[in-house]
Amino acid sequence: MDVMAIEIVVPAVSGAVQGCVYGLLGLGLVLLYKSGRIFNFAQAEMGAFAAFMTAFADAGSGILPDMPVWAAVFFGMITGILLGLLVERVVVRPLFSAPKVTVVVATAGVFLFLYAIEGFLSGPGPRSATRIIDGDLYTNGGLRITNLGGIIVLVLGVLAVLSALFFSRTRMGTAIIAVSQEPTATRLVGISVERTAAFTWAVAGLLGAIAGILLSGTNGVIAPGLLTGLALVPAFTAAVFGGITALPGAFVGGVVIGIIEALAASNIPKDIMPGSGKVILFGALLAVLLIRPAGLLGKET
Amino acid sequence: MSMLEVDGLRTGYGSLPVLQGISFSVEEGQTAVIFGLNGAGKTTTVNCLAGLLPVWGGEIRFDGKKVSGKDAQGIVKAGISLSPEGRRVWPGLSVMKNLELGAWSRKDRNKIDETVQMVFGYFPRLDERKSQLAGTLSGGEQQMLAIGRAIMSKPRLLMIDEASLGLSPKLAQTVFQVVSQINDDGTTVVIVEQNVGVLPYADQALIMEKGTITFDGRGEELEKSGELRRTYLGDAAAAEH
Amino acid sequence: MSVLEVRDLSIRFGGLQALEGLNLDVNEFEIVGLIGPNGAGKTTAFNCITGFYKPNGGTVTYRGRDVTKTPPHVKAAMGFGRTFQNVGMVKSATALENLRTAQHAKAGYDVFSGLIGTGASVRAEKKLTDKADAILDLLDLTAIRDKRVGGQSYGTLKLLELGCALATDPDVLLLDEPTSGMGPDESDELGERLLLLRKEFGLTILVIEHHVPLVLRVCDHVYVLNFGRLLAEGEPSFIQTHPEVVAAYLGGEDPEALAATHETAEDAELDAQLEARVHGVTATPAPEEPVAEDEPLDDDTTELPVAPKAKRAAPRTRGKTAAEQREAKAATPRPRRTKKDAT
Amino acid sequence: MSAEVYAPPEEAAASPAKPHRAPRSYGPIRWLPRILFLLPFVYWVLWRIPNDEAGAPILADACIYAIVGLSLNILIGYTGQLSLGHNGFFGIGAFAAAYSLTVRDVPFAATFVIAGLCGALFALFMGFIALRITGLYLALITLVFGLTLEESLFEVEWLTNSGAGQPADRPEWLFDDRNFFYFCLSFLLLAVYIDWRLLRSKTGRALLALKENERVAEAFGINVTAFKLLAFVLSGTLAGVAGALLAYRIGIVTASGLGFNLALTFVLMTVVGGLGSRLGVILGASLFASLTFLLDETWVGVVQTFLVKVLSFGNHTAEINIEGSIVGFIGALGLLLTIVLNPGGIAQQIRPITRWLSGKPFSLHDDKDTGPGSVEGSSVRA
Repeated sequence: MDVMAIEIVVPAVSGAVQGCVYGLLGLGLVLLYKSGRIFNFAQAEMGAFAAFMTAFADAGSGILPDMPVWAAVFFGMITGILLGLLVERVVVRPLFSAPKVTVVVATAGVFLFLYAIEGFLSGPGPRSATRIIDGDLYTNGGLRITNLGGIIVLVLGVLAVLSALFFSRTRMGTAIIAVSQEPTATRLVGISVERTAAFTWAVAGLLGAIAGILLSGTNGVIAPGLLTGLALVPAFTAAVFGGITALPGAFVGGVVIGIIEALAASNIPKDIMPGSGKVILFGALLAVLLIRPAGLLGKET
Repeated sequence: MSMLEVDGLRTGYGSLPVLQGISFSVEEGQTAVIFGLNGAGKTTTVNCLAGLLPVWGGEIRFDGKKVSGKDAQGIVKAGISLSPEGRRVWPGLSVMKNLELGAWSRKDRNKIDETVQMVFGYFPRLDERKSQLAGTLSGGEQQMLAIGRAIMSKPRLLMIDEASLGLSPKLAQTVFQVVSQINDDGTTVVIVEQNVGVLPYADQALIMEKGTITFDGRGEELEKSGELRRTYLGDAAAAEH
Repeated sequence: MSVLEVRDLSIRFGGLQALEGLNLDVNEFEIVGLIGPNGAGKTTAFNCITGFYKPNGGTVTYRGRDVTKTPPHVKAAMGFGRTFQNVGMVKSATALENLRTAQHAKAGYDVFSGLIGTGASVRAEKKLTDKADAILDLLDLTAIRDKRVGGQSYGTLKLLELGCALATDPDVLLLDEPTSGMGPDESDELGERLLLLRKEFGLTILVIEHHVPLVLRVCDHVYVLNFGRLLAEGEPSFIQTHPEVVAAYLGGEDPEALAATHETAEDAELDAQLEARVHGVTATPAPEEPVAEDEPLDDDTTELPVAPKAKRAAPRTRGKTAAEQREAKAATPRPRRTKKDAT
Repeated sequence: MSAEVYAPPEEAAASPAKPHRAPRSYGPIRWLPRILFLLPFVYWVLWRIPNDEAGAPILADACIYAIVGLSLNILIGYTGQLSLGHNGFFGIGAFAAAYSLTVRDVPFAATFVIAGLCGALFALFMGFIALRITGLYLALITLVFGLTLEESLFEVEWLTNSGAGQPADRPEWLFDDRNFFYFCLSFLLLAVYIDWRLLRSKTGRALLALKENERVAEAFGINVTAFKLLAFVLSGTLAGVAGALLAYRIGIVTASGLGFNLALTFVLMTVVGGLGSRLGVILGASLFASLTFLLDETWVGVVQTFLVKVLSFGNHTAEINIEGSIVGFIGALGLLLTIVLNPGGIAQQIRPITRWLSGKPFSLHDDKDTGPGSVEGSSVRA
């Protein structure tokens, strides 16, 4: 491979795979925004919590038995769902009539809470995360796609399509959109606003868990706050980029953001502009919000 | 026994009382109209009947059974439906989805389709626009959709809040006529209105002022009373006399 | 002299022509009424005149100056005082604080001397409080001086809002439905107040009002809007008998038929009975409906006019006029009711 | 809570024109029990703790945090603009002060001006963005702004002494931690004065009006754009100055510790203290600054035993990390409890006492005049 390809193609491909994780986290963010106009700042940390549980179950620490990998992953996903339900019941529901900004501060509180709990459970340093699968799918010179990377792309694609279908085809999906648009009218036709919200948060918890387990897997290690630091902002940017209410938009936005970030980080030297990936993300987010607030695929303004 | 009996109903927002023990009843098959100026407590009354506001005191009976204390879901199941003030259709959903969600409390798919056809019978305009997003409809069409959605749960008592708000007089008349038709087809109707044009369709008329009912009588009685028209409806023509 | 001159004002929202070619003149010391059915474009006209909307065409001239594109806060400082349809005040603040806030433009000190706390700024603050107290006194609202505005009844709020508009030291006062939420007696009282205020403060007033008797009594000139167009204008007595105006208000009813409804002695008797009934029930007045705390103050929601499209879309009224139908209904009671009467 | 914003105790005490609810007056004597009540606190905070070697730096931290809290309160509590990027303004102030002092040899006093100006400049930039982007999106963009600064500007070599951290040495007369605390306290008093003047002048009223309804504010003749920007500038200046104080407090400025968690801690202490309430915010900030100090060994021991015995999750290293997480845990718990159950924060809890201190009779019940909506109408929910 020539130099050009190594400088462009290699980071672009790895960026795209990384972007799929952003998209996966972004899916949960879009879901919660679409259903309740909520930005969930704890989304990444909810995933991280599930990833911790997976790692604990995998290694068999504390009261948890040593489980096989698939069981550990399943256990992590269940934790994610329960966590979503808990957050909805304890934090979001009491704030139903509060301004959305208050709810956002509360989700930031949930982040800090989970961060502290993870600190209690794991100690300050990083610990190894569960890798679902090892080995490479494709290697060619500097270019390398792992099996895990392949799974991430596949899972994101399937979930993006499934969730889009859920909103356009099912009664529950329609009801969730209805709640977000006119809660009063939704109550009046006999839909339980509480039940739809609980359902949404359960799904968001599951999506977060899947993203957390996969991302910590590619990362190899997991530590409190690590996932939030790594992926929350890119995931938000991806969600906004794709149009905050468009589910496939999170997919496209995630991949685009992943590639941009990887290219910037690998091509702009650190001594010229440190944190160039973050700066470009900030610029991109600002530009999208100022120029086209509905995002690339979004319809609403 | 009346179909709807409201007995000493008290309610309000937060800790501020609005309704101070109002009582009235509506007979089965009739059309009752609640008039009153802005802030008189009309919307509060129907919102409370629909289970959106808590009952502080008094009782609401529907078909002789107590329904006060039920939430909105329970009220819909009991057979009372409200088309709320400001229409509140779901702007991002199609007309068809709006109607289908209106039938959330019912399960039988075929019967729901039948009701959809019935709504389209009342409002042919909605049939033409059934795949359009509700937010792109005109004000009148949204009002039709809101009423249509309220019928979708097959209520025995239909309440409509501000049926004519923001509509042209002609369009308001059309809406009133369809409501009268719905009434003729066997549904009891309660309308909250500020428009005099609804009077010809009213069997019973109520006037509210400051959280109390100040008039309860037949529609014709109210119509003949020029004094009431002048005071409450700001009727320019009647003011001369 | 013409204080406010509106020429050929037009504005569109998406596909809706909310105002079309509106012409309007308000002369010095006049009270001018703006009436029309819901959705006629009255509040939209207000928003264009006070600078909240940028009109697509036409001009607004204030004392010879073109102010079409002047932003609202500058207009407020120039002497435009206004109220909103759904009460425009800082609801979490007390009545006194609202009245002080409203004097912002005429506070008499700049931001930095306020922050430093110079003697001049402290003295200026004292003056603001005195003026606020004077206004509270004038409107008989001293009792709620230190109470949160949000918990007050709608009628009180509308009155206090008028006070806030006065506190901005206006030259022209634009009032959007000042009597909504008030009973008939309070409305009459407000009419007297408006006449008094005009005299005392030398105000020119433009008022949107639904309570037609008030308009007829206090206004010098009335403009009638319908579907974003001027339907009629003139003196109240002229407007009152204008057939098109009556038709616009009463849904196409024949004014003659209306006038004929209570000519007989029987009706007069019925009136008396009804009135007795009304007074019997109203003996114990109840609090008025409060304004929901979180209710948006956006006053355009109800004012967005119906698209012309909607008019076409609606199925036409069946052949009869409403009055005919009414007669028919009275003559032959509806079938179901007969059934029930029999049982 | 909001009632405090509008009728602060100072005003209530000073204004005689309230005949309808004036308490029975005992003349100047009624102040005596109040002063006696306050004296121990004053003695404790101004003399006892500063003379303790470990106590003085924590009190200095409390002052610094309190200034940031007041700065955030101007934006969130008065103007209704949610900023999750205050670590950015704070950090830029810290770096600006350290850089100008150490590299550029700027006089000590002038570094505070530079820090304030830098904070104001960055805040102004954010303010222009806030004119176009509002609500949730503003919260998001400020958050990203803070994170971006942490990873980019705070890593720039010339500013950060090649990543080793920019030193910031106090002048000799401030070497003593006690003196430095009094130094910080004077800045806090200045900030309190500005905040007090703000609310008592037309500026504060303009901010509160535009927070609740921009159209009403405009109808009152308030230039919404200008006052929104002013709020950002004011807030940025205070945060920048507080950053400079922190630089001198620690002696060296590094990017670590100026990140996401700090931004959230700032918001958290302000909300827990009670948005819109000056005293509440100061108490909330002080609480967070001294949390590690307050939670001594026994506390940690109890929690540790509980976690080890009952949960023993992830205890494979037999070393559960309590100290590192306890502040975050209590802070997060406090925030969640405040938002969900007690939106008025600390300020609301101590209201009976503050009311009494302001000269009114003692009563556990809230002032009736604040109306039924005083909680619902509070700044957190408004």
